Amino acid sequence: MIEPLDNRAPTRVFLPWIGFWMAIFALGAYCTVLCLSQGLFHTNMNNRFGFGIWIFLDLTVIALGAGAFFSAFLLYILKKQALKDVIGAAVVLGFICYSGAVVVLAIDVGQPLRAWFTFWHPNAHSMLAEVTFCLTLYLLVLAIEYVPLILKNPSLSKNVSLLVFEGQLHKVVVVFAGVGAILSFFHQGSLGGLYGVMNGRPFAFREHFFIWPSTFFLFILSAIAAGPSFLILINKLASKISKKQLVRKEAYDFLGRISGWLLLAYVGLKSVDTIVWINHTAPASGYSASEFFKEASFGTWILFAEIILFGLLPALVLINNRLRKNPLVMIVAPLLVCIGIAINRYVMTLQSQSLPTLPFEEFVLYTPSLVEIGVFGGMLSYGVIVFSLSYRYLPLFPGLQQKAKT
Amino acid sequence: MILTQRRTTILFFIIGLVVAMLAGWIAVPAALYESIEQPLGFSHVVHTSDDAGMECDDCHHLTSEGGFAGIPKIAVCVDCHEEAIGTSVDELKLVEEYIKPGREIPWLVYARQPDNAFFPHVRHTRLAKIPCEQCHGDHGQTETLRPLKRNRFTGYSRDIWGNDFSGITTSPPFSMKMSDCVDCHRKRGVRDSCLACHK
Amino acid sequence: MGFSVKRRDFLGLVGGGAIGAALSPAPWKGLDDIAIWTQNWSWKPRLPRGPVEVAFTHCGLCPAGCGLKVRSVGGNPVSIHGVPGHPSSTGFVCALGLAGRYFSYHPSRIVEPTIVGTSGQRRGISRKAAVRQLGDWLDKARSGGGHGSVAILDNHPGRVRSLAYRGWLATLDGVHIKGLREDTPINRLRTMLDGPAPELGLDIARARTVLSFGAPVLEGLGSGGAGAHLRGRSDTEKPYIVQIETRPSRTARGADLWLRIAPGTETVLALGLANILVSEGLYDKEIIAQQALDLDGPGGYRELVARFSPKQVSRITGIDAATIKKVARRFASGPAVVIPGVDPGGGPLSAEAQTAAFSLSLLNGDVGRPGGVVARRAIPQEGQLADTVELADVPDGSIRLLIVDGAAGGCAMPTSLLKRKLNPSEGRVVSLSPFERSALHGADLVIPSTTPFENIDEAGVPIDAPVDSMGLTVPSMRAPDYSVDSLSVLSMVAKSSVVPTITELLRGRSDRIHAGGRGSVFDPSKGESVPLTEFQTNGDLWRALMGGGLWTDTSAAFTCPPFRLMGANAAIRDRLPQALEQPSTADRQAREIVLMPFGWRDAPGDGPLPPVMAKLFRETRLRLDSRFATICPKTAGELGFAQGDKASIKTSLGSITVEVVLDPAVVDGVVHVAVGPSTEAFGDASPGKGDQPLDLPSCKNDDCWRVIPAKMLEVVS
Amino acid sequence: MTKTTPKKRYGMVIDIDRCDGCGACMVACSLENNVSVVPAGAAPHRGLTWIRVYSVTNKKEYPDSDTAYLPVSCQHCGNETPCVGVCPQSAVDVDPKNGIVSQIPERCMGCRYCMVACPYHARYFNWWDPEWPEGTEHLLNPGVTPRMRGVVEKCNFCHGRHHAAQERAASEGRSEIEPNEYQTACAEACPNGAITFGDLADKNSEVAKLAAGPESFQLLKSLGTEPKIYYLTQRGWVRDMATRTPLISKGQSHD
Repeated sequence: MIEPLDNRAPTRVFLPWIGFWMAIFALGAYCTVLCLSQGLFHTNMNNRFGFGIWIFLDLTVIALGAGAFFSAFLLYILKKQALKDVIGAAVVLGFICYSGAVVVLAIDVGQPLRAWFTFWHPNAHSMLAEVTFCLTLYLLVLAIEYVPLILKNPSLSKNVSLLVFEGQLHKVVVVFAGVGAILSFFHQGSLGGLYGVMNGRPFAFREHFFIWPSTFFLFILSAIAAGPSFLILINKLASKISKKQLVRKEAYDFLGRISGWLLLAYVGLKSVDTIVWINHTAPASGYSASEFFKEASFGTWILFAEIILFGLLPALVLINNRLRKNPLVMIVAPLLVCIGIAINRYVMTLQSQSLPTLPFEEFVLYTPSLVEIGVFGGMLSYGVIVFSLSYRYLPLFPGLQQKAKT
Repeated sequence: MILTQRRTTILFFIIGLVVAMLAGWIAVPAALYESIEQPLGFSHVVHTSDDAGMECDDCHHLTSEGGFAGIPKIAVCVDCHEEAIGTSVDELKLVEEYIKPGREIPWLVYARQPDNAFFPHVRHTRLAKIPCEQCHGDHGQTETLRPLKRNRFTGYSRDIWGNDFSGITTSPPFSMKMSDCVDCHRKRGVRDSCLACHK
Repeated sequence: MGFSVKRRDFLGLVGGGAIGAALSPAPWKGLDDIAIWTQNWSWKPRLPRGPVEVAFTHCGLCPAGCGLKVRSVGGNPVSIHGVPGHPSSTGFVCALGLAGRYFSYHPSRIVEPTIVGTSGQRRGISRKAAVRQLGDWLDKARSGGGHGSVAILDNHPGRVRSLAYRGWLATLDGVHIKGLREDTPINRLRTMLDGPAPELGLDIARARTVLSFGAPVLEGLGSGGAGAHLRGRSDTEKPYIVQIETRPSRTARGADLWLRIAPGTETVLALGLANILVSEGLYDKEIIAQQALDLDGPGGYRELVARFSPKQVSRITGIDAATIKKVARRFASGPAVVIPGVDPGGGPLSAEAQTAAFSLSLLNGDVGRPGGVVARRAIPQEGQLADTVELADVPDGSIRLLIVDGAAGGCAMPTSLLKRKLNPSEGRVVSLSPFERSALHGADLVIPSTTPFENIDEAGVPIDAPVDSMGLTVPSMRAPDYSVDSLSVLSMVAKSSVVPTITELLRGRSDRIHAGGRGSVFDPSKGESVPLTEFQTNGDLWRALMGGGLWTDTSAAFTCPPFRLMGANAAIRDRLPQALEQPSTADRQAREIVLMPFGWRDAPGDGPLPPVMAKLFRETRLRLDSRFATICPKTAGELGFAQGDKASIKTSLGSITVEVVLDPAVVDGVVHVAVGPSTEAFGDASPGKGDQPLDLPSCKNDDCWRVIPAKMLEVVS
Repeated sequence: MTKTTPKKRYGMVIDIDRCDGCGACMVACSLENNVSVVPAGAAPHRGLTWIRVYSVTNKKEYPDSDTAYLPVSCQHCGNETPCVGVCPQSAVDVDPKNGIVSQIPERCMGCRYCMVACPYHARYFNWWDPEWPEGTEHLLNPGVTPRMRGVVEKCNFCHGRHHAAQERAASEGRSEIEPNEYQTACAEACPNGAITFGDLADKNSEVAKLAAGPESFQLLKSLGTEPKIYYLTQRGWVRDMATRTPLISKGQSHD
């Protein structure tokens, strides 16, 4: 029997918490079964909205889950030891985000039983094929990175052979960190490329550098900017709920600083990209950018919100050493960063479909169905459950472990 | 002690390996395919013998639109078998159960492709001059009709996958999967799009 | 330590198993088979297999009778195509015709006779019991009433089947009622001729001008695709089409001139045009002088039309005087065809509007000249036939037993109109129909009949055919056992008389045509016609017809007999001047609107539609069905409605709920609602499914229900 | 097989001024290609219509009011075909011999990326298990396989007819089909003769002549996708609405 770590919440507290999320998860599972057994008519997607809330969710969690590969890269390759405290949580979060995204993707496609065709008959030109390959391989990497964590569970580590295995794994973790970084780099980019390559969608289409559209690079940059912020948020949230100091201040500070500078770089490049898009890319395709923001539901306000309010503002806050000392700022600013990235993914996914390309087609709005929201909730609860279990049974936070031992 | 332990482990490993391979090579194929008898016995040899003197395309011919008519309708059988020729069980069954009530014989087709495949026989036999035997084997020289082996799961005939369960066929009759079509097309320098063979 | 060893061994077993499995084809084959299963799972329909057979026939869905090439597999038609070069349809098939084969498997098909019990519930009975019941009612009707107590409503009159009906009815002193069709108005012209008149047709193809009062000229009126070919014709001699309609119909859009007329003012416009023809002396003076019986004198036509000055007419119709003059002069410049149209859903024009319209043809000397109204030579008929009348002319409450032939007529009729003709206490309706929708309108007994692709019949002679013709609807699929031909039903109940079978009747007509020796026969497989004289025996002709051939007659000269420009009917004559008493278009009261039902040419009122027609109604809104009301933004604004609002349209008989669709091209003060089955419930005949605007009008005039006073109210949810 | 056969480029010219919006093309197409019907109450934009007729009005009042009908199907883009590159598992390809853009439902996993990428909204997804009322499966066109739920489908220029024509030609010993042997169902069904189908690469064909004419234009030409469907109109407002011209000249970066 696997025992929880010594200083975790008692079962009478843990059970209702996990029970609540299990209930939501069950609801999500029911919605999943509906979609898989009867078809996607249970969603509110239609021929104009081939990508709905799920794709938005996938893109967002994958961007936020970028904390995993980026922290591993910083820690193991660039030897930024400040991240030692968060690497465990980062790996778990990454695993949750990626595995959740893969599962939702499987529900989202009409014929999941044939999804393996992508590996067997791939179209090398397709960004989605690239995404699928990298995503699957990186999920494998994450799983391998997750295993040592599991094996560190006290009851499991009693088993000598497993402990040896764990030690072996640990030696090659640098290799995995490197491989993971490359894979992630590509699939984050490909997710951006997904939109940027659509030469038939002037709203999404972007100028290319070599074979990659600008969104390829913007997505990478925004993901590695948002990942650390998301790590801050989740760790703070976990601290709040468990009422324990899980991560040292230096780690938060480092994450905040790196998030801020990367975000600043992103906002700068995004602004350049937007200006080029408005003045060159879109008009060259026959569309004036003003048409894109004609409707109130996707007005210019959304552009302002994405770049300034949820981009420039938190970036400037996070690069300020004094402001980062403020605990409230260290919650609000990362939150703004995460929302900003979510808005970016939302706009790319939904606004580009709302806008008709045919001049005589109408502007269409999309609201997700209850089933779609149910699956969304299921994915969220899956994350909470896995993270809670990992926190309860695995030494995610080495800092905390030390304290408990002393 | 350690040596013994390793040896038992290797033993278990080999047991697992062998059992799984036996299952994968023998048990699964046996379980996956069901064997269905043809409704009636039929000898191609008798029909193409000098006595009967029939040619292949007396029964298996092309239609006016160029399509392959496939297995003949009962009307073709009636031409000779209006009354029973001989006293074999199958002969009587043919006359009593099918010819007299005018019912079609529900023959099972070994080479039936799924609905989504378009295979123009005429292009292959007339333009590419590929002999029937290349795909169908020596079916025309058989004395009896073997049972149809049908995949319980997909409903496909075993002939599509080929007799070799590994899926590798090197000599005729070739299996008739898409990859087999593609291989042959490549060999002959025919490069086509998906729609050339899919409908 | 023992625990540890076991675990290792187990891991070894699992590892070996995994490697062994991976080295066998089973898992890969499994993966493959799972994918293949998704491509062929059992609930995906299997394609029909077998050799394709090609046959030719004619379409029996509407009077156009288009030539069809039918490709079948195993006795089921798998595709339908037009026949290029066909004399009347020239390769055209409409959407309904293409999909018509789906009628046989229509979800609303009736599979057993049903009767309304004493409790009002409909229940199934055996065919034997149904026939016995019909026999009882027949005896009762005959003993209780006199002439016309037994009647047959024939939605497809003019076939040999209709002659059999009339022959049977003659033995019962019954009447044959012609269902509403697009060629109904031409009978009005026949009543205006003094003396016996032959069958008449319109020579649209050679006309210089077509003056259409709301007829679907470009939407498939007459012989299949004729209207379409008018549009497609690039020669300068193609007719100039003037469409007089309230609605931006496809014909109105495509016409050379669209006169958007105020609702119900067609009589005024027609007499206004006559006013200009007469006052400017543009009419055919020679013919009028010789043949017109009522031009001059007190109460004469000249006096009548003098009152319809362009100014007056413009005030009432909403069409400016200059345009009216322009149209009149164009009309008089050559042979012209006037079509006082029957809208498939909106019904016919009033009798006086038809009379006024046809008076223009007579004034222009178009009756009997190419490009105008032409006569068809008749094939001799045999035997005693009962009268054939229009429903409007049947006295109220006179019918005790009405048998409805469920053939598709192409036009819808208000239920209330039919009901009024029945004897209030003893009137029974027996419907011989394949479908629930068309049968359920008040039928006491329903006996399922065949669909048009299952039975042999005569294809119609379209309104615009200048000559007579005969083509057969050769069955392209087997009729199910529960269905029965209408003549077989009659023969089962007939006691004293012998009802011939439909094949005998058709063969008889074929033989008479052969005996006549005129005309030519089109061979659809070759795409060419040969003279009838090349057919040695009557059997040769019959075989050609059964092979989908079409016999067409030769045309014959026809001299217009004397005629009355105002018709022979005194009541109609008296109503003509009253047309001027209508209020001007400017006087319309706010909140008062008129409902004008209309029908799509290939999706008419009563019958069901094949589900594939959902492409036009449900999956796109290329066409709107009865769930939508089209209204101009100005009127909608006055009434407080915006695009997409729900509204209740209320008349004295009831209300329907619709969604408002704004269209600036619609005339002010009118709301247009399509008539037809609800396309959200293809095939479903349960109450509330397919609300019919045609159930709303209170028919003041039996013959016209196209303008219905109504109110448009907000729907309180 | 002959390898020197000239490449064909099948395409269409649709005369908008001849289209009166009867919808026969939509019904004919659905029947030809076994396109199923979505259930009652289906939300808008969920239907399956390989060719869809849009009705567009100039929003003016009588007598200036005018309506144009634009049948839009897959445009069989000849350049930078937006859907082909995006498909992750090669379920979409362009036939190098004739330029027809295909969609293979059995290969498709239903990710719908191609639908998002298509600027002509000409691709349709099977949100439901296609249902055929009992008995009507006997009426399906044997030349086209019905789709299953969860896959994308679209116009393929009635490829079943291309197959049939090829089969007929082969039975006469020909490896190539004659131009008059192959026509799409929509072109055949159009009562007004608004749709002309043929080989654009054959300069003498009717379709090539019409496409080269001064009244022809392509939808969203500015995107550079080179559709093989051309439209004709003499009505200025229709042309102005249906075409877009690049607002600036295209830069080098578009490759």
